[in-house]
Amino acid sequence: MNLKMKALTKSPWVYHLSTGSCNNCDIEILDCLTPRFDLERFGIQLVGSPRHADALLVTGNMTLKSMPRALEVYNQMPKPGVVIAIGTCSLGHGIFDGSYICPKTVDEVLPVDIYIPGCPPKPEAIIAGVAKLLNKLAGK
Amino acid sequence: MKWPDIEKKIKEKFGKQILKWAEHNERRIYADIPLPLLKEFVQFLLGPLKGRFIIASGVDTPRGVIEILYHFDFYQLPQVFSLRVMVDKKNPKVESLAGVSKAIEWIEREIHELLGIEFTGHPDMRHLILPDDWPEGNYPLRRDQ
Amino acid sequence: MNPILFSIGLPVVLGCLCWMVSGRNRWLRESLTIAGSLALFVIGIRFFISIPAPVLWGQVTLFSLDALGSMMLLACGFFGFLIALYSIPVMRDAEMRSAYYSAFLWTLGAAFGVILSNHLLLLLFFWGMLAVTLYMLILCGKSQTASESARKALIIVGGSDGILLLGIFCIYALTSTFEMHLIRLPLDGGLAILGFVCLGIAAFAKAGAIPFHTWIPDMASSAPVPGTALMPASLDKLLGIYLLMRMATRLFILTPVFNTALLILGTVTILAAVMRALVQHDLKRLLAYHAVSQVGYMIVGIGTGNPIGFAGALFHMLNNTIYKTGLFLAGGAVESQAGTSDLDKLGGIGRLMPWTFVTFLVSAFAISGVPPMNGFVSKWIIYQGLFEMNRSGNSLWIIWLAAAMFGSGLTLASFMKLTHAIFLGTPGRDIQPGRVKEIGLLARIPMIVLAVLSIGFGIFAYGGPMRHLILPSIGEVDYPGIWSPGYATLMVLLGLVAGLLIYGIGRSNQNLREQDSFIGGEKLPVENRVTGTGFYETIQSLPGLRFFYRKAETRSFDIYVQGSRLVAAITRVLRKSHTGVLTFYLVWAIAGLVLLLVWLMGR
Amino acid sequence: MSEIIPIGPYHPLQEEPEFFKLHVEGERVTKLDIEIGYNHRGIEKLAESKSWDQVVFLVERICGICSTSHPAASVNAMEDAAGINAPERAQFIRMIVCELERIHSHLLWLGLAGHFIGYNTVWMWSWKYREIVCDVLEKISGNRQSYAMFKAGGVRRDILDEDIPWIRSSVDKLIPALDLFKGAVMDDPVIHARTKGIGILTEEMAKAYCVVGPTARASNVAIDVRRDDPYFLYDQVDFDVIVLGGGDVFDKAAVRILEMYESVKIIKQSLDLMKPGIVDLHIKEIPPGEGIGRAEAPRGEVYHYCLSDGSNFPARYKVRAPSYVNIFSNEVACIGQQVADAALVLAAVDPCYCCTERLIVVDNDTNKTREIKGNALIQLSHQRTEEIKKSLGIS
Amino acid sequence: MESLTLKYFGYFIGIGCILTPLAGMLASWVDRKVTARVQWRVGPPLLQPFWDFVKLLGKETVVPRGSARTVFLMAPLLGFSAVALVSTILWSTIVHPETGFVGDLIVVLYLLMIPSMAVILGGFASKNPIASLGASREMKLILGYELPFILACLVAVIHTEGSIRLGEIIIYQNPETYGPVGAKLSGILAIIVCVMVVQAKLTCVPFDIPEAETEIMSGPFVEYSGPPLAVYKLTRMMMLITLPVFLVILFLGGMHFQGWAILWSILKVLLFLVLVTLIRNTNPRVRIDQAVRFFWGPMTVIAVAAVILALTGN
Repeated sequence: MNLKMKALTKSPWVYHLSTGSCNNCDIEILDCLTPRFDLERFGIQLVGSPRHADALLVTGNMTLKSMPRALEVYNQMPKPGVVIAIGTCSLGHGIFDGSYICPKTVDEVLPVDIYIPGCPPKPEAIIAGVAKLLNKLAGK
Repeated sequence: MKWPDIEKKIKEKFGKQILKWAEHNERRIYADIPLPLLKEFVQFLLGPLKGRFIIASGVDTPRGVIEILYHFDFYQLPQVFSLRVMVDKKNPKVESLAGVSKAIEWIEREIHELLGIEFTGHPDMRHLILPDDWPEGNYPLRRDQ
Repeated sequence: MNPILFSIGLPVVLGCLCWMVSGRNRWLRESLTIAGSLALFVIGIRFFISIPAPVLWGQVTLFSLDALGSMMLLACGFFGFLIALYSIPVMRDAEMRSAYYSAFLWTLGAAFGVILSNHLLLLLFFWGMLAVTLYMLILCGKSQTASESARKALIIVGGSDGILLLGIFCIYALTSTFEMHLIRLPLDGGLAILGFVCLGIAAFAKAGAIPFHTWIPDMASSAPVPGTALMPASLDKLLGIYLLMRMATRLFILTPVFNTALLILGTVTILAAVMRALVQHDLKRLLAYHAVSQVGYMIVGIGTGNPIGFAGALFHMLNNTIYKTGLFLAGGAVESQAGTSDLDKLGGIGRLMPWTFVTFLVSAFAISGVPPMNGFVSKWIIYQGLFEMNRSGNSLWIIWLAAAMFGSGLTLASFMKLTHAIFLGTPGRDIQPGRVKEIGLLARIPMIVLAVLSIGFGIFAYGGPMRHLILPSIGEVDYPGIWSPGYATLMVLLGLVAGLLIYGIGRSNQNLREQDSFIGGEKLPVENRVTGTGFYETIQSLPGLRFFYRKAETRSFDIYVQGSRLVAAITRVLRKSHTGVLTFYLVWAIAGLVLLLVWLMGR
Repeated sequence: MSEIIPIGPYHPLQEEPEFFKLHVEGERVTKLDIEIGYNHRGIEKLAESKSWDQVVFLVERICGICSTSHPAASVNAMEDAAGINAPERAQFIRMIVCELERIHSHLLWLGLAGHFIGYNTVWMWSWKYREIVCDVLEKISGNRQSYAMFKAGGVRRDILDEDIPWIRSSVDKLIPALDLFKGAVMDDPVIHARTKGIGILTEEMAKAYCVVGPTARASNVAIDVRRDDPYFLYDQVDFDVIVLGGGDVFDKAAVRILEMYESVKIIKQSLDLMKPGIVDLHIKEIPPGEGIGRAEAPRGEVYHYCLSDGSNFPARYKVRAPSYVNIFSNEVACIGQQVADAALVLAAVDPCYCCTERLIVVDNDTNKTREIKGNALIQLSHQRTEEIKKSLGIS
Repeated sequence: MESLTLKYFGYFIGIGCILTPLAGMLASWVDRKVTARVQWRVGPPLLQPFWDFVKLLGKETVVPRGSARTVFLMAPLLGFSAVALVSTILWSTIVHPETGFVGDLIVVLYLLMIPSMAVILGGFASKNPIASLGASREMKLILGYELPFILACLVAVIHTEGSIRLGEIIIYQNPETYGPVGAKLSGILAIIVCVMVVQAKLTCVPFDIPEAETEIMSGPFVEYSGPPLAVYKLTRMMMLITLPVFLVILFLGGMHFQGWAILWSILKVLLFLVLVTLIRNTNPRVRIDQAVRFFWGPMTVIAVAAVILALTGN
C-alpha cells in the first residue's frame, strides 16, 4: 500500500451531503463526532467545503432537485475520494419508494463505495461502516 | 373572546351566506362558504376576530371540484375553524389571499404547483418545492395524474 | 548656451512648437514630446554625473545645482520620459491632445526651473507656472467635472503661491536676500515663523499633504491619467518634498516644536488619507488618496530632524514616486481598456491584462510596505529616524512609530480591496475577454520598468539608490540597523522553492483539474457577484469613525469647500444690503463718501 | 449595488439542503430569497399504498428530529376522525416520549446553535447530555430515533415497570446539565453580544407570519397547543408555557432552555400518574370523515388533517409542519442584519426543512400496492449491503 | 561572508523549512488534543496533523474555473515562505541572542502580516463570493488587531531601553539583571493584548470570523484542495508555534537550552499555546464589527495604558 492511501485512511475528512433525507441520519452522523463516539480519534473531521473532503456522506433519497447539485458536489471533491451512502433511503428508497420526485437512487447518480443501512443507522453502525471502508481502502 | 362569541359574530355577519355549518365536535368546526365570499371572510377572521391562519389544504375530489380548506384558530382557544371552498376543476381560479396575511403566500404557491390552482393576484407564483424545470401542467396531487 | 538655461528653455520651446503644430499632425507632436522628455532625461543624467556651474546675473546666483537638486532632476527627467512614453497610446483618443502635450512639456520645464532656481523669486515664478500647467492638464480631461476640479486645483495651488510670496517677503525682510544659499534662518521671531509657515503651506499644497490635499482626488477623477501620474503622483511630490527638504535643511533651523508639528501633520496625513482611501469606489480617487497618504511618511521623515530621517524621507519620496506612478499607470491602463474606473464595474481583469496585473501587484506590495519591496526599505529607514529620536531622549517616537506602522497596515487593506475589485474576483458585465485586452507595448514598458525598479530598489537599497542617489545630498549617516534585503529576498525565494517542492511531492501540476467554484452546490447567475466595494462598510460604520466619514462625505475637511463656504457666507451678509431700493444704495454711497472724507481729513 | 451571498443548498450551517440567497451590501443583508424544495420527497405515488397504520410510520420519517411529533399529530387526527380516545396509560407513554423528544431536540438545537457561532464546546457538551435522552428513548422504544411507538388507538410498546426507576433517575441527571447550560449560555457576555437584539421578530410580525412554537413564544405570542388545545393528557399535568418578549435570537434560545425544565417536569408527573392498564385499543377501521390533529412539536405546532372515506387508506392527508411558517418569517428577521448574524437568525428558528417540504398525501385511487413493512425494508437493505459487500470482497 | 551566507541558509532550511513545520504539527496536535479534552473527547492521535498534511499532498488540486490561477496557486507559498523566514529569525535569535540585526522586531512584525495577506490573496483569486467575503473579513481583522499589536510589542521595546533588536531584548530580560518584561504590570497588560491578537492572527474562535465554517464555509479556503490547502494548513500550524515563541521572546525572556531550562522553556511556549486553545474553546465567535470594535476599543486602550505604564517604569 502506498503512502498516499495510507494517509487517506489515517485522515479521511468527510463532507456531509443530504439529498433529501429526514434528518435522522444527519443527526446520527453529527452524533458520531460528539463525545460519546468521537470520530476524531480516527482522524475523521467534518469539513465545510467539498474541496477539502475525502469522503461524501450521502443521506436520503435522491430528489430531483438535489440530483444535479449532488453530482456537482461530487465533481468538486478532489480525487481520490469515496462516497458513503448512509441510511435506508439512500440505499434504495426506503419508505419513500415510488415517489414521483425521486426517480433514481443515490447509487444511480453517484458511484457509491460503501452502504451503511439503517433507519437511521446507529452511530456505532456508521463507525463500523467507515472502519470497513478504511480497511477496504487499505487493502487497495 | 370565547368561541361562542366568535361563532355568534361570524353568524351575524355571514349567517345567510354560509352554505353549511358542521361541528365535528366542540373543538373542530367546519363551514362551507361560496368562493366569492372567501377573501372577505378571511379578512374578517384575521382582522376583527384576531384569528390565526394555520394552513390551507386542497383535495381533488372525484366530483370534479377541488376543495380547498383554510384552517384557522384563535390563539389561546382550542377550536380549529376550517373554511371550505369549492373550486371548479375546469376553471381553477381563486383570488389570492397573500395580501391578507403573509403566511398564506407559501401555501398558495404550493397548492398552485401541486393542484394546479391559479391564485389571481399572487405576487410570486414561482415553484416552491418542485424543481424549476418541472413539466408544465403536471400537477402531482390531481387525481388524474 | 548655458546647459541650465538650455534645460529649462528646451521644453518650453518644444511645448510652444507642440501648441502650434496643427491638430492633425499627431505624429509630429508625439515625437516632439518624446524627444523633449528624452532630452531632459539625458540632461538630468548629465547633471547628475557632473554638476554644472551656477548661472550668475551680476552678483546674484540665479540658478544653481547641488547634490539634492541633481538627484531631483534625474528623477524628474526619468519620470517625465516614462510618462511621455505611456501617454502616447493612452492619450491617442483624447480630445485635447495638443494642449496636453504642450502642458506636459511646459510642466517638465517648470519643474526643472523650480529645482534649478537658487533665487526665491525665480522659484516663485516657476512654482506659479506649474499651477497654470496643472490647470491645463486637468482641463484636458474629458470628464464633465474637469473644469470644476481644475478651478479647485488652481485656487488651492495658486493660492498657495500667494502665500509663498508672502513667505518669501518675510524671509527677505529678515535677511535682505533672495538667494537661497545665503539664507539660514533660526525660527525665533514671529516673522521667521510666519515665513516658515507660509513656505510650509506652499510645500504642503504642492505635495498634497493634509489639509491642502483636497484638489488631488478631485483632479484624479477628472484629469487624464497620464496627467495625474505626472503631476500629483510624481512631479508635485518631488517638488513639494524638495521644498520642504530645502526648508528643513537649508533655509531654516528647525526647533523641536516645529519637528513635532511636522510629525503630527505627517501622521495625521498618513492615517486620515488612508482611511478615506479605504472606502473609495473609484479607482483613481482611491489611488489619489494614497498619493496623499504617502506624503505623510515623508513629512514624518523630515519631522524627525535627523539625517537618517531625512535620508528616509528622500528615499521614500523616490520610492513613492516609482510605485505610485506605476500604480497610476496601471490604473490608467485598466481604465483605458475597460472604459471605466468604477470599482463596481471592474473585476477579473487579471487574466486579461497579466502584465498590468503583475506590475500593479508589485507596486501595491511596495506601497503597502511588504518586504522586500522598496516601500518597506524606505519606511524602515524612516522608522530608524524615529528610533534615533528615542536615543536623543524623545519618548513621543512611539506614537509616530505606531501610527506609521498602522498606516501601512491600512494601506495594505485598501490595496487588497483594490486588487480584488480590479484584477481578481468575478468579472463585471462589460469585462469580456474579447473586449478587454492588454494595453500596447509602449504603455507597458514604463509600467514594467517601474515594477522592476520597485523590486530592485528594495533588494539593493543600500548599495544602490541609497549610496548613489540619496546620501550625496544628506552626507554619510550612521544607520542603527541594517535590514539586509538581499538575504531576506533570497530566503523568501528559497521558501517559495521549498513550497514548490511540496507541490512537487504532491505532483499538483499533474493532478490539476478545473471545476466551477463551489457555492453550496448552486450555480450563481453572472450578475450576482461580489464587487468588493462594500468591504469596508463595517469600518465606516464603526461608532468612532462614522462621524468623521460622514463629515468627510459632506466635505467638512475640504479647505477649498470650507473656504468657499466662508466667502459665500460673507457675500451673503453683504447681499442682504442689496435690497434693490434705490435709497439704500444712496445711503451706502453717502456713508462711504463720508468715511472717505473723514479718513482723508485725518491724514 | 447589492451582492449575493448564498447560504446553501449545501452549507455547513444546515444539515439539510436549503438555499438562502442573501442580498447584501457590504456585510448588511438587504433582502432574503428563500428557495426550498431540495428535500421535497413528495411521496404521494408511493403513499397511495400506505394503510392507516403505515401512515404513522411514514409521517415519522417526515423529520428525524421531531420524529414523534408527526406521529403524535397523526394519531390525534385519526382518533379525531374516529371519535375515540386512547387508553390512559398509552396517553401518558405518548406524553413521556413526546417530552423526551422535546428535550433531545432542544439540546440538539442548542448544540448546533453553539456550533453555528463557533462555540464547539457547547455543541459537544450539549450533545453529550443529549445521549442520556437517547438512551432513555432507546430503552423505551428500542431505537434512538424514529421510535415507532404510536399507532391510532394506543402505543405499540408499554413501558416496563422495572424500567421506570431507571428512567426517573436518568431524567434527574438532566437537571444539573440544564443548569449548566442555563449558566453557560444565558450568562455569557459574548453570547449576549452575539445574540441580543439580533434578528428581532416583533410581535406584530410574528402574528403576521403566523409563526408558532418557541419562535412565536420568544416574540410574546403565547401559543402552545399543549395548553390551548390539550391533546393526550396534557390537561392533567402541571407545566408552564415559557413566553419571552424580546423576539431576538437570545430569547429564542432562552425559551428553549427554559422549556426543557418544563418537559422534565411533565415526564416526572407522567411517570407518577401512570397506572397499569392496556395501552392499545386495536382499532380496526377509521370511519368516513375528517380529522384534525395537532401536537406541539419542539419547533411549534404540528397540524395534520386527514380525510377518510372509510377504506383502509386515507383519502387525503395534509401536514403542516412548524418550520413551514417559521422559516418564512426569516424574510423579515434577517433584513438589516450582518451576514454573520443572518446565518444565526436563520438557524434560530430551528428550521427543519424536511418538515417544510414533506407533502405527504395519501390517496387511495390507484392500487399499486407494495406491502413492505419497516422491518422488511431493513432486511432488504441488509441483503443489499451484503450483496454489495460480497461484490466488493469484504467480509 | 561566504560562511555567513551558508550559515543563514542552513538556518533557513533547517529551522524554517523543517524544524518549524514539525514543531507546528506538534503544536497543532497539542491544540486539538486539549480541545478534545475540554470537550470530553479523546482527541486525535499524535501523528494526526502529519497524516492530514501527507494526505492533502496526495490529493488532486481543483482550480476553480475562471480564477486567477497563478495567484491562486502561489498565494499559499508566499505565506509559507514568510513564516519560514520569521521562524528562522526567531529561532536563530533564541539560539544566538547576540546575532541578528537592529530592528529585526519591525521586520518580524511586518513579515507576520504576510501569511494573512497570502490567505486574502488566495481567497480573492478563487473567484468565489464566499471566499471574497472571508478574505475581506480577514483584512478587516488585520486592520483591527494591527494597532494594539504594535503598541503591545513596543512595551517590550520600552522596557529594554528602546532596543528594537530581538536578541538584545532577550539578553536584557536575563533573570539576574532586569527580569522578564512579563513580570511587570505593563508587561502583563501587553501579554493580554498580545494573546488576543495571536488569537486573531491564528483566526481561532472567537476571531475565526474570516473562515467561519458555519457561516461562510471556511471562507478564503473554500476553493482550496490538495497541496495548496496542505501548504495553508502547514502555514497555520507553523504560525501556531511561531507566535507563542515570539511572545516568549518579547515578554518571557526567550528560551534557553541548558539543562533543566529546556523544560522551563517548553513550558513557556506551552503556556501560550494552551491559553490560546482554552480561549478558543470557551468562547463563541464574535461578529466582524464587534471584533474590530473590540480591538480598537478596549484592546487599544489597554495597550496604550501598558505603554504609558512602561514609560513610567512599571
